[in-house]
Amino acid sequence: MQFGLSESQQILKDTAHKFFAGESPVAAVRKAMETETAYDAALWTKLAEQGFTGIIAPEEFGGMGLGKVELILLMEEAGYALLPGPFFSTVALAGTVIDACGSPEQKKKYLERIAAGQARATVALVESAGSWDTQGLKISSAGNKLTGTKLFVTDAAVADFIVVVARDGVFVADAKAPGLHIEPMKGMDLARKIYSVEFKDTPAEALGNPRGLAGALNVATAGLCAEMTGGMQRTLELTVAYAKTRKQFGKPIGIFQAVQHLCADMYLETESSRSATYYAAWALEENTPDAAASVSVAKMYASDAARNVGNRGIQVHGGMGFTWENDIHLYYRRAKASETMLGDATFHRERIARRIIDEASSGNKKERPRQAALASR
Amino acid sequence: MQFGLSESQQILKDTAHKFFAGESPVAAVRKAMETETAYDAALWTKLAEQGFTGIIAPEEFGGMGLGKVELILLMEEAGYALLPGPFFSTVALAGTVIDACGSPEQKKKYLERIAAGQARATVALVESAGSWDTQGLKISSAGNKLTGTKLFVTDAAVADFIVVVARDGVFVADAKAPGLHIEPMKGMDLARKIYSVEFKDTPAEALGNPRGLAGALNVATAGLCAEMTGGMQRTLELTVAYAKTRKQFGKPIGIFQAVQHLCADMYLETESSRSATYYAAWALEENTPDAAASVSVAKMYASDAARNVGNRGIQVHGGMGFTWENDIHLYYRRAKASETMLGDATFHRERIARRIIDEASSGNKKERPRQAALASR
Amino acid sequence: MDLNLSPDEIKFRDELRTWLSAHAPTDWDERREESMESRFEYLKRWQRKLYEGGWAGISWPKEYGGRGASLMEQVIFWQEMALAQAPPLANVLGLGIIGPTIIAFGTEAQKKRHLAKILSAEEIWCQGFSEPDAGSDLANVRCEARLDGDHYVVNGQKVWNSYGWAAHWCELVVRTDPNVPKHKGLTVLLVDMKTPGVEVRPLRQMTGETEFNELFFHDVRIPVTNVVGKVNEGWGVAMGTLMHERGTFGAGLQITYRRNMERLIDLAKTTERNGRPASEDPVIRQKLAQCYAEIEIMRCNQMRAFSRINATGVPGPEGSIQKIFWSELNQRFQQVAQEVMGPYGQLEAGDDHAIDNGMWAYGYLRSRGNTIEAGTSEIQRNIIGHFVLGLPKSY
Amino acid sequence: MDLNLSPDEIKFRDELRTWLSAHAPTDWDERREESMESRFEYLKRWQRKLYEGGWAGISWPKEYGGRGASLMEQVIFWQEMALAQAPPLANVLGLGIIGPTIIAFGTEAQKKRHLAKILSAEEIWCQGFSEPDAGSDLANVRCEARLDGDHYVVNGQKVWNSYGWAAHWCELVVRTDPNVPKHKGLTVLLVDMKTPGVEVRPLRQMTGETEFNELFFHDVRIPVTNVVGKVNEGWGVAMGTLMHERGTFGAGLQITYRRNMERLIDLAKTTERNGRPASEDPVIRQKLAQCYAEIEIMRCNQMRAFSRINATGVPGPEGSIQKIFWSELNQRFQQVAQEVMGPYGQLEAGDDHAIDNGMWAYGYLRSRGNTIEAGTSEIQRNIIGHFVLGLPKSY
Repeated sequence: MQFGLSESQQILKDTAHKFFAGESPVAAVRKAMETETAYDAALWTKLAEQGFTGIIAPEEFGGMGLGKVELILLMEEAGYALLPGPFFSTVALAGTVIDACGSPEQKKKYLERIAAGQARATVALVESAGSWDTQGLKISSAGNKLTGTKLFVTDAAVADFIVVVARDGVFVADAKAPGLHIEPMKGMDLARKIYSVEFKDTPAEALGNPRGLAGALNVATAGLCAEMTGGMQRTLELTVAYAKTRKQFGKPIGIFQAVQHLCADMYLETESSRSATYYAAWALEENTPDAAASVSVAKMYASDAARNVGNRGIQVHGGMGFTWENDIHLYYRRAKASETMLGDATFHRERIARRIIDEASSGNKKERPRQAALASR
Repeated sequence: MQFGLSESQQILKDTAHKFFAGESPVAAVRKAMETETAYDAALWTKLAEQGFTGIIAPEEFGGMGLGKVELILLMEEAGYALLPGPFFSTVALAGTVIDACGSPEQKKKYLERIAAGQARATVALVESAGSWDTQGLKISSAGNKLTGTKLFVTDAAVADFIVVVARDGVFVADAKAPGLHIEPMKGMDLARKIYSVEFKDTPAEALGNPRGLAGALNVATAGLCAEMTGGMQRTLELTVAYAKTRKQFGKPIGIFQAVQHLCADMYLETESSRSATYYAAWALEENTPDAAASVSVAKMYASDAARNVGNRGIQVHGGMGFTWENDIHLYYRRAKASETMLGDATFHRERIARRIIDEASSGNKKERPRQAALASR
Repeated sequence: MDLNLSPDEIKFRDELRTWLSAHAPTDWDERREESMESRFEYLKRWQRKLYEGGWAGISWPKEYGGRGASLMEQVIFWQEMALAQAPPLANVLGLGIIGPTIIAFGTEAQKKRHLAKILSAEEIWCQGFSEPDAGSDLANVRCEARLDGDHYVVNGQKVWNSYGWAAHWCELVVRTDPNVPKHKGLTVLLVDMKTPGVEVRPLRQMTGETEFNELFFHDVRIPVTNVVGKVNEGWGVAMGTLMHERGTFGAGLQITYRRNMERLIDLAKTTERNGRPASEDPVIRQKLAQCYAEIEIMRCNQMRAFSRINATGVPGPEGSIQKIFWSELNQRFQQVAQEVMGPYGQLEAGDDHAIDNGMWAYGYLRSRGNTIEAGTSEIQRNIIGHFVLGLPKSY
Repeated sequence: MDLNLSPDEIKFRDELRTWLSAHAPTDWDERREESMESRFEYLKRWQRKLYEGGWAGISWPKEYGGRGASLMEQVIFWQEMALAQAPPLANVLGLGIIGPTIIAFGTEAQKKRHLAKILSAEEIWCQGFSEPDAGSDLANVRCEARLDGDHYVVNGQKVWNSYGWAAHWCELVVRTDPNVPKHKGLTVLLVDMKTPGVEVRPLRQMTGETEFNELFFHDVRIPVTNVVGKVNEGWGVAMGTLMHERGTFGAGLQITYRRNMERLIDLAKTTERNGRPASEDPVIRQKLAQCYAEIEIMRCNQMRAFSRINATGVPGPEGSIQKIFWSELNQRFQQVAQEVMGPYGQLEAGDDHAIDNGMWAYGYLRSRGNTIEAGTSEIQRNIIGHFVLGLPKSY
């Protein structure tokens, strides 16, 4: 049993860290976020050259064929760097859904282009009810034509095609398809833009295996948790560095327990979020019985922790943390956007409750607790 | 507008403080709590001599005829002293219900004896469902005879009569009535004992105006909040005194912000609980439209605050706070018992929600907010 | 204890309420898209109207053009202003802080020169107090003033300045003696913002707004006659000033919070959650009720504090619980609002789907400043620990 | 990253599991009403059985009668013990802390004299470490040992001692040099509890139990041969000892928590709340799910920490997050349990209406000690701040 990174995993993480620090420093992030789409084509090319756009796509479709743990390590570093643009939307979200729901031909058509860095994509799911629950969706296809509006669609304006989750299936629509209309929304996350996407009799291709959706969304959610963890890590580091240098009453403020203990709590929450996320990725990879629950545990925790870490980080920074020029608010904004994305803490708690209360067989007290699986394999 | 005590109110509070400190110091409380009933007859006589047993009973029934604010000031000091025995049960609970629900003859029969210190009493309400919601009660009278079991009845073993809240009315049963059987329960609060009370065809007298019950329970709840506030005040004082004298690393521990800020939070919660309780008492006295809501605000807040103040107080005391010999746990135990008594925080939050969400007329946005009443009289 | 208004208080309130209903503009909310300058001109006109009606500087003594209102009347004033949803005052610092400081510490000439123009909003005032290295450590002022003949020459920087871009005058705290302990060598100067060498730079906040400014002083010459109080005794002058901030101005806040709360309840009734209105979701109901209760307790705490100040004459360190309470409550409230609104909560002004034109996203971000501005929560807890509970000084 | 057990680990687990299912008694829970002494004799018999089966001191080197188990095998041991609901070990301090200390620092004679009897539970051990004035300030030990010929004469007091009433031996930290800074003049002695002058007084806790004792030493003569490690270097010996407490012993804890959680869910299904089972109340569901998730995260944090120790060889200061997490989580969990049970939660053992014979009231009160024992939450946050994050020492 080894709950640590393997050597190759550690190398991947370190490589990603250096790559993002070099190719997408925060000055570049700020430049990108001032643009309409936060998309930097040159950066995308480099991401593809690194193989990052194909990190989990199977090798037969031009990807690296790595696992979920590798995906989240990459996402964690992307989160640390506050990577702008459609990487998460394309690779972790659309790519994963296509890989899980597409036929071999569809994967060849769509996934291969993603892996090669030739296409960007996203997933359109949420409707006006604002929910990530796929059960409550209203849009359905009529003869493979979609009509209706999806909201909060990340990076739609730079997507070459859009995966649309509908009542009766999962579809792919070309971004230039007739009747497809994209309008920017003004979300809090300045480095990942969101859009409303309207469909009017828009032709779309049904993916062959829509039942793969739930599993794919779980992978995407684990990826988002990792991105959030990376953001927490950066917020923690910025804050600790500030607490060491900023002086008040003649001393570095980090010497005051009121400040120091805020930092300690940030550390605890960041590490805990990381543990939960790593476990979820491993459980998804191994397809354990608790895989879905572990994703909800991670997202529930990360949703609250990312906000709390941000709150504490801003507080330690004092007035400086409240300025535009300080980077901490950029992470804070993303944390808020990510908090509700793919389901907020309340949503995932209820998902957990269904599993541990409603699905668990009552009265079966002598059953071996499931969490012992770790030690039971 | 004057949200402070009048001179006579301050005198009453000071008198009660001195009286309890002199007549019921913590050594006496510890002695009483080791007895089966925590009732001290000599102390009761002195309480009656002070007029405290008749604090709010009308003068025509031998009471002092004071108001709700005076009642809660007395209860606050009783809470500070951790007064053992049936004072709350008799005066704030049973006395208030009889005053609100009884006919003049019934008040003469029961309330006068309470006011004179000649009888002790209590209220039996909660059934096996464990709820203080009177809507869900199952016991009902059949020809003025009661059958069934009430639980968590405070001080029943020393009560001369028991006020029983049933489905179809409010009744008074003599403690020695046939078929009435009292069994001790082992609650956390060692200074206020609780009991199960079983009725088997027990004759009981119906009170004339059962509709007065809700209002009376509101008064009792405000009294309980005051008692909780007094307990918080004492916990705060014990803790601050300890933080000033206990030394670690060569300094009084109160100099460390981790400790000092725990104390500051205890202060904030104690004062806030006091503000909410005083307001509730005044609102009940003046019968303002928000009186019932203000009681729920106070109890909701006090239920959480009393526990939090206790948690923090024990934490500051470290190992000492975890010992039997330290008084802080006696307050902590009462805080836990009081937390659920007359409805816990969740119960009262839902009561508030009904008022502010369901009863408030929707769409009437230009309506002047109610809380402006303070400034609008 | 009597929470009913006295006959005098009722008279004051009724008179004010009548005046406000006749004169308070109702179109302030609609002007959010206008330029900062145009909005400020509007606010100046509104203050002028208040002044002409006799409602500016209500706490000031009558001899200086005020109304000599009692503390409870001041409380009523801010509550009625909030109830009427009246626009804020353009010269809020001048009226609430600097005017009273000049009245208490200023020379006759200073009173004559400044007070009337503060009341009428003819001259707008700002404060130069915080510095980059003097955040929570208020006495650590470095902006220096060197005596040169009958002038002080000021050099240094101030931050977190409000209204500087619109102000004609600034109440500035400077260091006049660098050789004595921190509190001792400070002096308060009245600075004409048009004096050469004064520079105002907008400071952009995480909300995107430029609510605050940085002030820079390069060899700014201020006549010695502009010293308020005594030289090197500016700490007492400035502290007296800050005490006013803990005063009655906050009385309107709970009314604003209550209005936000009512709006949120309305939104919860129309927001879908699991196929029914969010207002019927027991989890949301618990959170809304908690917010309501906390706003109520904030009101009760405030009223108790005002009564205490009324009895003792001065605001005490207990004021720190007000500061902690309103700031942390607003942060909790804004988070609950976000939970009610789900992904819509993140939408900022200018988005067609944004609820109340992005006011909730703004409110959420802006609330992070609440526990920092006007004394951080940490400083407030230090004050309670040391000055209220008598624990040793922890910093 | 591979959370599957290795073939060796599976072999170890299967062997242990088979042994436990054949030998672990199942009647421990039913013995709650027996006397402390009778219960302890039972635990000694149980440890003897483990010893005979080769399962005592599994982390000890084989040459000293242990099993030489790897760290992960130790983790598996505690998890399997918890899964089997096996009784605790009578000599838990001897096995987990004092034995390893003697192995690391003791003389050959000490090893020969003590180790086997620790394993077999023939001799029970306790620790004398905390003092009334040395709580969080561990180095502030005052209990003194004066050299007198070939004996040390010990005078002083210890508190928060576990098992002292049952112990034959005590690992005692004493001050042998009062003239050097706190950490420097300490020495560790092995003390026979039957030595004249040793007194054990039970210390009653707020739970009503006497889980802990006070130890008093009046002119207690201890041979110098009983010094462990070097004189005046006891701090290092004792710290090495404490590090073991952050080790694998806690691995069973999350399994116990999980069992409590499952029990609480069962109770929620049979407890009425607003006319339906509490388990259907959305508010309760949120709270139960939160507890479940936190227990899961505690498990993941632990596993990551064990893997790190496995890689680096020593437990690091990151162990402080484990301590904070399990202690504060248990307090939150106990409160949620109270909310599920309503007024029934307050009922203590011996009440017919009490759920699980008062285990929940006890658990609630006992949990208050969690954030105090084995290093307060405040101390743990200091450790994280200073040793992990590199912030300046704050105390």
